[in-house]
Amino acid sequence: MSIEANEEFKPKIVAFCCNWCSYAGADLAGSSRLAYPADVKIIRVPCSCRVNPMFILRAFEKGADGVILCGCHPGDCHYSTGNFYARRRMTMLFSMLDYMGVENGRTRVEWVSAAEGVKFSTTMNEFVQKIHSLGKNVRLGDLRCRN
Amino acid sequence: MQELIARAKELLADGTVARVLGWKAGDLPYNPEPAYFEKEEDFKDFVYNSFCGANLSKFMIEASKLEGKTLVCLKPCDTYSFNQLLSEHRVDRDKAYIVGVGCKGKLDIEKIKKQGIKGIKSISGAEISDEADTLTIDTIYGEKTCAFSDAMLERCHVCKGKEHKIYDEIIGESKETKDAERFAEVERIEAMSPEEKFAFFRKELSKCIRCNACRNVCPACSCRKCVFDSTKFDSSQKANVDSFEEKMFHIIRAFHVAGRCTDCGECSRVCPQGIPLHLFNRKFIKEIDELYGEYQAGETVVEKGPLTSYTFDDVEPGIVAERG
Amino acid sequence: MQRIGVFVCHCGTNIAATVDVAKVAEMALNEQGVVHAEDYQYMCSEAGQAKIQAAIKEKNLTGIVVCSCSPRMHETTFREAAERAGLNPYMVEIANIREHCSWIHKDVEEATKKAVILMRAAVAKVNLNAPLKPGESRVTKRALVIGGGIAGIQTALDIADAGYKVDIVEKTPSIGGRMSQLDKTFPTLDCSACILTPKMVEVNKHENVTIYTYSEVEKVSGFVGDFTVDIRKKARSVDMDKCTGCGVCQEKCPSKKTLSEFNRGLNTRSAIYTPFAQAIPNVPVIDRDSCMKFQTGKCGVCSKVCQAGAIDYEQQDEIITEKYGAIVVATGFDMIKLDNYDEYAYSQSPDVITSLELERVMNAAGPTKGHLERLSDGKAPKEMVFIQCVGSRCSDDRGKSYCSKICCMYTAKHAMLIRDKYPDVNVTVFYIDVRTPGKNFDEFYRRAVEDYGVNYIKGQVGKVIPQPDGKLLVRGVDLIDNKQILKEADMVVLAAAIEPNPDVRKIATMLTASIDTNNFLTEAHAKLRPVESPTAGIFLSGVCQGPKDIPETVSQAGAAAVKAIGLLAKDKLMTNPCTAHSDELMCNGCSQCANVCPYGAISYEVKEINDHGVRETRRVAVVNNALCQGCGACTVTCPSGAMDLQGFSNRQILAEVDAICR
Amino acid sequence: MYKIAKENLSALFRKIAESQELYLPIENCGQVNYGVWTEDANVNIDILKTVKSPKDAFFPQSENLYTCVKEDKKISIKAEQLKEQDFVVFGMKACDIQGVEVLDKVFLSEPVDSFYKARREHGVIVAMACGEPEETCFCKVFGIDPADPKADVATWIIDGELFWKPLTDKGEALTDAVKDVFAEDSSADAKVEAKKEEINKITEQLPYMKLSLEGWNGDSLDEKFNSPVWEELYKPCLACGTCTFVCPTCQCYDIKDYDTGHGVQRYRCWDSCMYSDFTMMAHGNNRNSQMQRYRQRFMHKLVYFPANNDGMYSCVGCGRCVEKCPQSLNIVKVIKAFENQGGEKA
Repeated sequence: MSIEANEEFKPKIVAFCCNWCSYAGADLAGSSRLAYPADVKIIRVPCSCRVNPMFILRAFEKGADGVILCGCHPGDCHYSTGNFYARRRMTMLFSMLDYMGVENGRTRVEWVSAAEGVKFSTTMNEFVQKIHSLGKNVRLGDLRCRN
Repeated sequence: MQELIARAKELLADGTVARVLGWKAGDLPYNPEPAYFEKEEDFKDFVYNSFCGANLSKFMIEASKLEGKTLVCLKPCDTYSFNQLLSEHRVDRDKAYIVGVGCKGKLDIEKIKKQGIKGIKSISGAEISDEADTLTIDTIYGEKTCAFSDAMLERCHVCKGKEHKIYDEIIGESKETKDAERFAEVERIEAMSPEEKFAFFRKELSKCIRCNACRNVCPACSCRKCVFDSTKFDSSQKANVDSFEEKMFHIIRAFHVAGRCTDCGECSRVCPQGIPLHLFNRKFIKEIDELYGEYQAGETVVEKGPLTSYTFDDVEPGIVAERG
Repeated sequence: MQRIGVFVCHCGTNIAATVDVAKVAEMALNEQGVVHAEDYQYMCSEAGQAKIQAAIKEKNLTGIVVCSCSPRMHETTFREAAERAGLNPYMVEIANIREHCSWIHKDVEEATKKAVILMRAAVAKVNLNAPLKPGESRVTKRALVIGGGIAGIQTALDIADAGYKVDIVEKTPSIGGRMSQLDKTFPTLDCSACILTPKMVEVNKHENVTIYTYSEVEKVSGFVGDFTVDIRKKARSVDMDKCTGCGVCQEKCPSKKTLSEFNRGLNTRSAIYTPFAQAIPNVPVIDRDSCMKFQTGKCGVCSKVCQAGAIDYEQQDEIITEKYGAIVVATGFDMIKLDNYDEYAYSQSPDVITSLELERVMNAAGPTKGHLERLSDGKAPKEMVFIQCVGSRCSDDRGKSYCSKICCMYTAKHAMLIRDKYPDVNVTVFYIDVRTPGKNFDEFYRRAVEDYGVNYIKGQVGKVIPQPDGKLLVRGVDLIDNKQILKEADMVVLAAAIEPNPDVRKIATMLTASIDTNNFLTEAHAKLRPVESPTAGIFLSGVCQGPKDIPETVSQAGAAAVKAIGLLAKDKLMTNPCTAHSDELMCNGCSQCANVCPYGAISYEVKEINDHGVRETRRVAVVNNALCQGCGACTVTCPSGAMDLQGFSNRQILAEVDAICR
Repeated sequence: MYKIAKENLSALFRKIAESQELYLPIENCGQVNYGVWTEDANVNIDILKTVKSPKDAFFPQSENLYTCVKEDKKISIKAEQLKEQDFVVFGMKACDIQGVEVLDKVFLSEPVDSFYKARREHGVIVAMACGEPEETCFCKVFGIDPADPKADVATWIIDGELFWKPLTDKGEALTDAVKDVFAEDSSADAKVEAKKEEINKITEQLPYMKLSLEGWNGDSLDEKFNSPVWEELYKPCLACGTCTFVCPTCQCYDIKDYDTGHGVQRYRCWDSCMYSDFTMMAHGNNRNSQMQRYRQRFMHKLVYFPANNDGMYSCVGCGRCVEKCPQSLNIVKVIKAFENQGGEKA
């Protein structure tokens, strides 16, 4: 991990995790003691399809440097189809952010099952690293509230 | 136009319709307004010319609640919006008598004025019966001319075709006015570097005054109460001290109409600050076409749109980063 | 304005060693609405819960936040504690400062900072919580068991014995499953058929059990206590009521070229067939793909020879719709395909076979009538080599990462049986480890080595090379003697990995039950709830949950039955109150929410709405709370935000976002 | 009177901007609005009407009022600074200047709006006569002379030169500070008079300039309010805020709080009487149909405001709403609708 490289920058990262797979995957990462940076803060949602693009934009508005959405693997959604909708919605949202010139690496979707503690941890490590490489969210910072 | 008026009067007289939704001449040569006509004598002001750009389909939401049928004049592109509204149960087909009116392209007075033409007294060449390619404009500073196509609304340059997608009868000839690629502008932006893209949108959106005209005119934005007007998201319908709200408003608006927007172009037509708002919606249309298969909202009445359906093998959101 | 209490758990040192719990409690007092904060050793203990209850009463708390382990662990515990103190259980929020914080961070300062932020997010959320009341739903007193192997049979019997109706749906023409294909069973060497057949008969005769063979689950809707299932009963082309099971049709059938599924393709069967002699029901099916009557229209022999007139070429698939309170998945396993292991020459030589194929070879009803012989030339083998872990415990993506668990034991069984029956046959087993953790298992393995002289070599086989003379050259290593081994063998038996039945993915999707990367169904808790799926009302029996042998399968089948019985014994269930709700003042009636609802929980009504004095008759969405499972798909589809999710409302989630980004 | 060649105007702007902020029409993405001058700004002083009126200079679309800062459970209030530096608004037309006078009536009467007052005190208005008024203009109806704007400084553009005439002390002071860049012209007065004449001739030909306001005063309040004409007029209205936001006299604002996470920012922003939540209260809205909201806007401009302000209309005839309304509705159509109705009655 190259986190020591930039001690000044403590990114704010919001992770939306579905209750059934990814939140449990995060729990498994925890009980397996698979470390990932403390910059990641998890919000539990029932399903990835509960995540409204407004939540993600709101996180950026309030100063987040990265937002990641985790849900069950396609086909494994606890509610059958939730993540399919989430997948299309997020594809659309991310493409719009990219189109507007906001770095697309600041948003990510990853499917993490309840059994994938390792994947959860690696994903978070990777994502934090990515955000470090992108640095502070200057561009979206321009979109941010003044305080 | 006379045929249209005659037919409208006939349908009013025989009780088929209770009112007619069309356009009323304004007091300048270029400012007709949408209007209802209920009595024969009202028709003295009825007008249908190349300045009648407004898409009347959204008015049918309210008109559907009125007693009796409303005759509504829809241009070919407006019929897509009507179909979409039908799909969403926002209008009542039984309350509409749709007259598909001919269209040969609609004019944007701003584009005429941009050419330095001011003090306009009259404009000829804008009648629906006119065949001329040139508008002749009489101004207090003398007579000016302007090519019809140079004064056309942006949407007419990417015209979806002269076919009405839903109608009870058609009156008048239509002409396809397409002379540009629909996605050319979107592609131009896509080809920019992230810095250029950001600069482009920031500059354009910095003009936004949050008048909400784009939203209020949009047939897809048919919410009774917009999420930006409600307290549910702590979002504001008015200008905020920070600039993010404007961007959020436009991104979310585009997202909410994604898969439902027919690309009628009303948003760009009405923006008082000339923001090319269609570039947001058209980006989504392009993405939907490319990622989920060609889709034209409002082509027919459908139950599910691209964002309320899925396939198992849909691309992952990571595609956005991968294709760079 | 809420009055919130914050309770920070030490979890012994699990949390307290890395998080300054006192600091978290102290910081909590600065948060909006917080009037009480304390930390304690074990919040989930009786004493801890008593502290929470005391604070609720003394400080008139309207909401509480417990900073502790995952809500998946103790949310219910704390909700119930709160309820006993008179607080609505949905006024409780958990900040997960163990799994998501103390266990993954080492630096105390950093972990404490994060714990404080997680606490703030929970407080921000609970500030917007509203008391919720669960609804009630009825329980249909009938269970469905998917799969008619030993797991399904045992589960069905146990449920039926408890007095509830059970239906078994089996895809193949007979129940019995994999166990019916086995010859002998370890570690007692009983004949598999001898112990299975009585169970098959028992379940078939049981008055509470209905068996649908040659049938598949087509559609599942509903939820715990009230599932509605469509079962496709495939056309058997034989009338089950008329058929006497005489077997003449099978004898006379001219089309006998289809590979027998039951004998693993080692021999053929007729187009009209029962998979094996003891099949239940003992009614054949016509395999329409290989039947000449169906393929060419010419034949009809079976119909002519059938005395009972049971053949019915016109029979159609039938859809049976039934309601169930509980569903048990017992879909079992299959061997993996060996395409990725061509070095073992499975596709090249008929004398390289899998263990399950060996079971059929050894079985008196099998393709060789129980004689051990080479399938290429029918000669008796002299040298046999068994290769273990083919596709199991695999570190790359060629095979499976897991241990298939049963192979060590059945290979010992095979080796022992061969040495017993054919003492002149030399048996060599290549293994990575021999794993024998089971009652009488190690003794069994030691007998194979010590009493029967089976040659166990620790090491792997690199290649099996068919020789021109028909022999197989086995190239392996002996890790203990650290030498290369070249061995000529007459037969090679591969202990191929087992994997969940490929159909399980489709079934899991229908049931909305979660599945792991290996396609095993996920249990609700690896230790504490091993036979329940996280999806309420779905239970797991047998290998669909993970590799296991027969005794384990049977005990798990019983456990799943008990859980199902526990559910069926209830008359009513409390429903999750975290359901969607549409604000009719804002609803457009556009139907987009109904388009994405997986439960058909949203319908529309035309009704008069009074919006602050403006009356209008409009079409609005109405959510059926019994059907809604609270996924929230509708809330994002709704452009106006009229649709919101109780317990996870837009404002609550935004408050969490704000608190984290603050 | 001073003058400066048009091509040298950037020297004048640079000079003004040396010591203060300078607002003037700047083109951005094809639209001209007032903005702060910078060296690379794309200044367009030939524009007749900016999209938004220059009222932002005195009454910005949104501004902070104060900020509450929350630390633990302690709350402190940080007041927003009032405008303390001088600034110049260059190129305002006569109608927009009258617009500011309308705002003065609202914000400078008791209780005085201190934010607005500070800006008015520090702002110097450099007016510019309208070179080529357009068919949408009707300032004369409200007694405004587009050829002779009254502000701190008045300017005219004549044949490629800008003529500069200070009219007030503030104007003199600004002139003193920048006069290095000017030349003198003894025939200036004559040229300006000729220009005014020319402008007036154009104005004569404009269709809206002779609009009659007869009957639009406080006396006919009830009659106007209850007229069935509104029912017809409002129908195409989209309820957007375009007319109000481009209008130089609309002065309604909303006060809102923004949660910063560390407290609250209280700000105000322009509101529009066209919006459904305008004057929304707990019980609902006292104008709950668009007809009522539509009527309110014009009744306010043409009836209520003059009734309370010695006959001063709060429309200045700039014609922006005529140009910008998405559905081609506007105040002229309203005035004419009542004119016709009056005619019918007579």
